[in-house]
Amino acid sequence: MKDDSFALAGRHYKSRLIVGTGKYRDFAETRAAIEESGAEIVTVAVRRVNITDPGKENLLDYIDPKKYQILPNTAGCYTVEEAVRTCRLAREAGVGDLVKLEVIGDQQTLFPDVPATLEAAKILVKDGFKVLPYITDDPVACLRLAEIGCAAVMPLAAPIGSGMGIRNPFNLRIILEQAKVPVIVDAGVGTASDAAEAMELGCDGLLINSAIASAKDPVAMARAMRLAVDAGRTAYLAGRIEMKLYATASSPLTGLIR
Amino acid sequence: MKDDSFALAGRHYKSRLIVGTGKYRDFAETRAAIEESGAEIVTVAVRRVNITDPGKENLLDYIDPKKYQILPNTAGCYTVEEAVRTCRLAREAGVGDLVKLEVIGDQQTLFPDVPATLEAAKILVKDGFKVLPYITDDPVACLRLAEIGCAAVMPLAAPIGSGMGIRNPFNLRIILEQAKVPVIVDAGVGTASDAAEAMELGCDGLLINSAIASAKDPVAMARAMRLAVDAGRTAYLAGRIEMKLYATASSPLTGLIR
Amino acid sequence: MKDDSFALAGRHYKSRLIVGTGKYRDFAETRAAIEESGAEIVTVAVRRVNITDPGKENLLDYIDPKKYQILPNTAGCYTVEEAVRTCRLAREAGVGDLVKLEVIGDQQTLFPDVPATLEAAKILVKDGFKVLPYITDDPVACLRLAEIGCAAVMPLAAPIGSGMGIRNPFNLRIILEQAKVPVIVDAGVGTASDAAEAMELGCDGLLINSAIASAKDPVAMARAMRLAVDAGRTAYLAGRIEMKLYATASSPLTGLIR
Amino acid sequence: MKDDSFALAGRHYKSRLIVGTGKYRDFAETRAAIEESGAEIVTVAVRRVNITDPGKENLLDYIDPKKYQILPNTAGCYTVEEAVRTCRLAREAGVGDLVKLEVIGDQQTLFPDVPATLEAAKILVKDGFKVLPYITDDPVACLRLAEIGCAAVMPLAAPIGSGMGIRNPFNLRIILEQAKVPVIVDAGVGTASDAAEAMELGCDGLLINSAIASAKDPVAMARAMRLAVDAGRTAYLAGRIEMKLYATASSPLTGLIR
Amino acid sequence: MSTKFQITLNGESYAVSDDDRLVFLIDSLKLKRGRVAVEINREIVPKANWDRTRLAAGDIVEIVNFVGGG
Amino acid sequence: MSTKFQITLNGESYAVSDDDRLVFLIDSLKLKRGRVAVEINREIVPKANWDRTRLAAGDIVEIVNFVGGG
Amino acid sequence: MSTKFQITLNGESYAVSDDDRLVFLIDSLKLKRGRVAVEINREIVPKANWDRTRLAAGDIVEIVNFVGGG
Amino acid sequence: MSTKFQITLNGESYAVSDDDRLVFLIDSLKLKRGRVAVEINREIVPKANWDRTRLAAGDIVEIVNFVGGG
Repeated sequence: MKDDSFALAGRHYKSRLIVGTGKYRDFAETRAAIEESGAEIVTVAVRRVNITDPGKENLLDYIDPKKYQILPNTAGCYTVEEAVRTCRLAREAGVGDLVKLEVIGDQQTLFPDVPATLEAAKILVKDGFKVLPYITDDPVACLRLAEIGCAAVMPLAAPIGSGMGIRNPFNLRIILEQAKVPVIVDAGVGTASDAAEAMELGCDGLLINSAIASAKDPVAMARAMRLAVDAGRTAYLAGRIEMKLYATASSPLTGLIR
Repeated sequence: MKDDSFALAGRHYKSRLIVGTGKYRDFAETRAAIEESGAEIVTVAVRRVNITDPGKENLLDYIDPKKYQILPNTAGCYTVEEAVRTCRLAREAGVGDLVKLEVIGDQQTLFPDVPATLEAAKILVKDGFKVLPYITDDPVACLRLAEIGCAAVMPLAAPIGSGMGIRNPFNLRIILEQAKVPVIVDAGVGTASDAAEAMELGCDGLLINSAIASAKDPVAMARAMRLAVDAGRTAYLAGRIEMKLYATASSPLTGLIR
Repeated sequence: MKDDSFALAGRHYKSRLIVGTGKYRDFAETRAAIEESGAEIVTVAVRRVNITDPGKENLLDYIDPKKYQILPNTAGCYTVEEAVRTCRLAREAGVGDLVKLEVIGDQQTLFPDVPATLEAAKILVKDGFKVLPYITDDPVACLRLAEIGCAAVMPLAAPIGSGMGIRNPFNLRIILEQAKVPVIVDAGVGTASDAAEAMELGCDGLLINSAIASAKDPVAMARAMRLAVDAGRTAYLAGRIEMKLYATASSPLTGLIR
Repeated sequence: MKDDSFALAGRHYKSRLIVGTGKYRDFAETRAAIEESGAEIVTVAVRRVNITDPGKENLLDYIDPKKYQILPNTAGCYTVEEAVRTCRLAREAGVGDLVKLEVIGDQQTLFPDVPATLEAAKILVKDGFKVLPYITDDPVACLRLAEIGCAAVMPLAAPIGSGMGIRNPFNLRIILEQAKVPVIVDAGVGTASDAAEAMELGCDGLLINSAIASAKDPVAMARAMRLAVDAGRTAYLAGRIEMKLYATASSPLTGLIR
Repeated sequence: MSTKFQITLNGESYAVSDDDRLVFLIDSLKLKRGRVAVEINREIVPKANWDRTRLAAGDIVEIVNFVGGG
Repeated sequence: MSTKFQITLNGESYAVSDDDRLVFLIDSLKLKRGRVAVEINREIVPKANWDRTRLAAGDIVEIVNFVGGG
Repeated sequence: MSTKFQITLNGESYAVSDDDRLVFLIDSLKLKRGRVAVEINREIVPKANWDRTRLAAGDIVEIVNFVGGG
Repeated sequence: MSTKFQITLNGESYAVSDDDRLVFLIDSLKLKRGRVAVEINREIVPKANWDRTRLAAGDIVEIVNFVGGG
C-alpha cells in the first residue's frame, strides 16, 4: 500500500492512534508508553498549577510539544461555559487551537451531554478552534457536529475506562457510511482486538488511554495497540474475505491418491 | 518482554502464525504473502505429481524447505487409512515427521471426523510422527489427543474458509485452561481482529490460509495477520484491564477551575 | 406471582406490550393481530383526513378507543414545532393526553434528534401532556427526559423497522439501573427472543410494530410477541441462574451402579 | 396455525419442552414445576434404591408414568459399558425403551465422549432402544448418530448447568439444515430468551433442567420456559422480518400536515 | 348551492358554498366529529366552537384524523 | 428368621434369611415391583423370573430405581 | 518584602507583595511562561500583557497548565 | 526404446520401456528426487531402494509431491 496518512484538521499523521496521558504511575512511564505507542497526537487535561510546589516536574517536561501534537481536553466539564472556558485557557497556554471537546452529562457513565456538546462545538468553531468532540454513537449527533464544522467526530465505543470494546458496531457502521469528516473512536477500547476491530470497520483513528495506562504492563500494551491499529487498518485496506456459514476447502480436490 | 518464543514439537519459533499455501493466484504471490506474514511454518498438501507436464514448476521452488518448516497436511482424506498413508508418503518425500492431521467427516462443513481423527492420531504417534490434529472445539477431544501424544491440538474457530471468526470463545477458553499441549487455532479466522482475539484468549499459535490467500490483496492481508498475531499475543502478555459496565475517568478530578 | 401490573402515566395495564398499527395489509388484519397481541395500548399516526373519499373506513372503526388506550405518535416530524403541533391536534381529536413523542433527526436511520426531543418534551409536559419520548439508548438523554417530567422513556433497541434486536444491552442496563420512570424499549425488535431479552433486562414495557405487521404471518407473530413478553417478564421475576464457564451436573453423583 | 405437534420416536407430543427432575428442593416442588412447564416428557436418572430406608418416597410417586413419558438418562456414565448397562436396567424397570444417552468425557465440562457415544448408540439401537443422544454441537457427529438410527440428536448449547445460552448458533444452524432426525437442544439454556432463540433457529425441541430447578423461583421459571418455547416456535413458524442496517418507517409518509 | 369562496383544505383548493360554517364543512365531508381535529390558519378550533366558527376566503384549513402508524 | 448367608446388595454386605428367593428380598425391602430393576452378578433378572430366582452366597445384587435427574 | 494585599489564586488566598505585576507573580512561582495560561476575574490575560498587568486586592486569579489526562 | 509393458501410474496407464528400473522412471519424468515419494502397489519404496527396484507389468505406481494447501 502506498501512502495511507491520516489527515486531521489540516495536518497529516503517520499514526492513527491517539493516546491519553492520564492514570500512569509516573511521567517516565507515560513517556515510555507514548513512545512505544507510536502516537503523534497526545491528549492532556487542563488543571490549576500546583501553587504549593510550583517547581514540581510537569508533564510537558516529558512529552515534548515540539515532537507531539498536544490535544487538550475538557474532561471534567459539565457545562458549555466550563468547556469553552477550558478550551480558551488551553489555547492561551500555547499548544494551538486543536481541542478535544467533552461536555459530560453524568458522573456514573461519563456519557456526553449531547445538546451541550453541540452548543459548545458551535461556539468553539466560531471562535476558531479545530474541535474534536466526544459524543455518543448517535448517527444524528455526528451529522450535526460535522455540519457545525467540527474537524472530526469521536463517538464512544463504550463508557470511558470500561474496557468493554465496541458495544455497538452497527451504529459505528452507520456513522462511518454517513460521515463527511474523520471518525475517531474515543473511549471503551479494552484490548488489542477491539482496536483492530474499530479500524476494520473503517474508522479513521482511535483514541486510547485507560486500556494502555491501566494495563498490568502499560508499555507492552502501548506496543500491542500500535500493532493492532496497524493490523486493523491494513486488513481494512486489504479487503477481507466474505463470511460464509459453510466451508470452502483450502487444499485442491484434484490429484488425491486413490 | 523478554523471549516469548513458540515451542512446538521440540523446536522454537519466533512467529506464532502458521500459514497455508492454497488458493493463491500463483507461486510468486504465494511466496510474497508468506514472506510478508513472517511465518516460519508453512502447510502444504500432498498430491500426485503432474505426469503430463513433469518439468512444471513446483511449490518448493518458491518456498525453500531449508528456510521454512514444511507442514504436510492430509486435507481431502475421509478415512483413517487415507490420512495415515498420506502422512507416510509425505515423510518419505523428505520434509520430516511433523504432520497436520485432517480426517474430514463431511464435505459441506469440512468438520473433522472425531473418532477417525483420534484413531489416526494413535497410529501416527506410534509410527513416530509429530502430529498436529485438526479437531472440533471439543474440550474432551482435545484432552484425548493430548493423552495420545499429539504435539499440539488445533481446534477450529469456524468452518474452513468461512471467515466467521471465533464462533465459540468459551469452548476455546476451556480447551486452553485444560491444555497440556500447545493450542493452535486452525480454520475460520476471517480478518485481523479475529487473529488478535485468538491470541488474547491465550492460544499458542494460529493457522491461516483462506483469510490471507482469498483477500483482495493477499500480501497486505498477510502483513495484517502478522501484526494482529503480534498485537494479540503482546496484549495477552501485557494484561488487559478488567471490563466494567460503568465509566472510570482518565483525567484527574482535582485542580479543576471553578 | 401476584399482581405484576404495568403502571404508566397513572393507569395500570395487564399487558406490557404496546403495538403499532402501521404496515398491515388491511384493517381486519390490524385488528386480528392487535387482539392476538393482548396489547392494551396502541400507537397511531396523525394524518390529514382523506377529502376525496371521506366516507372511507377509518382505523378507529376497527380499534375501539373505548377498549384500547390510543397512543398518537409524532412520526414524520423533524422539528419541535411540527411535533408539538401534531400532539395538540391529536389531543383535540379526543383520545386524551398520552402521546408518543418522536422528533426524527435523519431519514436514513430515523434516529431521534436528541436536543429537539428534549425541547419538545419540555413544551409538551408544561402543556399538560403525558409524554412518552422515543430516544437513543443514551443514559444521559434518558435522565434528562425523566427530569423534564416525561411519563416514561423509550430508548431504541435498533433502528425503526430494522429487526436488529437489542444491539447494545449494556446501555439499556445502565438506563434501567438509573431510571426513575418506566423504560419502554421502542424500535428494533425483530423476533420473539428479542422481546424476551428486553424484558429479562428489566424493561417495563416494549413497543413493537414492524416485527409483527411485516412478518409473513402477522397474527401468529403477534401471538409470539405476547408470549415472549410474558416469558421474559416471568423469567426476570423468577430469577435466572448465574452464568458459569464450566458445568454442574443435574443428576446426582451418588447411587451409581458399579 | 393448525396442528404443529412434535413427533418423536413414533409418538406425538403437544409440548416441545422436555424437562429434567434433578436439583429440586423436594418432590412437591418438582411436581409443581413440571406441571407448570407443560412438559410431557420428563428425564430421570437411574440409581440404586435406598436399602437403609426403602419405604422412602420415590420420584414416581409424584411424577405419574401414566401421565408423563419417562425418559431415563445415563448421566454419570463415563464408559460405553456403563451407559448400555444403565439403559438396560432402566428398560427393565418398566418405563419403555426411550432413553437419553450420555457418555461423559470429562468431569469439569461434562462434555460427551463423542466416539464412546457413537459406539454406545450403535449397541443400543441394535438392542431395540429409541436413543436420544447428548452430543457436542458437531454437525458430523450429529450426521453419524442419525445414520446409526438414533430417534433424534441432542446437541448441547453450552455446558450442562452453565446457563450460558446458545454459544454457537452457527453450528446449530448447520446441524438443523443437515438434520434427517429431530434436533433437540440439550444443556446450557439459562433463561427464557435462550429457549425462544433455540426454537427460532428451528430446533424441534428443548431439554431444560438446571435453568428451571436452580432458578430462585423454579415454578415461575418453568412457566417462563413453557411460554418461551411456545413464543420461539410460533415466531419461527410466523416468519420473522429480515434484518437491515438502516431504518424503515412504520408510519405513512403521506398526509403529513404542512 | 353555489360556491361562495375558496379555501385551502388539507393542502388543496376547496370551494365553500353558501353555508360557510365549519360544522357544515365537517358534516358535508361525513367526518365523525369524535375522530377528527381542525386547525384554521394554524389555530386549533375546539369542537365546542365548530358551530359558531365561520370560514373565510383563503383560510388554510387542516382536518386530521388517526391512521395506522407505529 | 436366622441368617442363611451374605450377599452384596447395592455395594454393601447384606444378610439373606431362610427364604432366599429374590421376590422375598424385594418384598422385604418394600419395593414397588413396577418401579425397580434387578441385576444379579451383572445379569438382569426379568420380573417374570423373580419368583423362581434364588439368591446364592456371595451374589452381587444391584437393585435400581429412578431418581431426579436431568 | 511586605505583603500589600490578598488575592484568590487558584481558589486559595494568596498574599501579593510590593511588586504587584502579574509577571512577577508568575516568575516567583517559577512557572514556565510557555506552559501556563492566566485568567484574572474570568478574563484571560494574554502573555503579551503580563508585564503591564497589575494585580488588585481581591482579584480572582486562575493559573492553569497541562496535566495527564485522556 | 520399445515399450516393454504397461503399469498404472498415478491412476493412468503408462508404458514402461526396456529400462524398467524405478529410478529410470523418476529421471525420465524429470522429477527432483528430494521432492517426491513413491508407492508401488501400496508399498512405499524408500529412496535408497529406487536404484535396485524394478517395475513389473500391472504395477500400481503412485508418485506424489507437495502442492499448495492449507
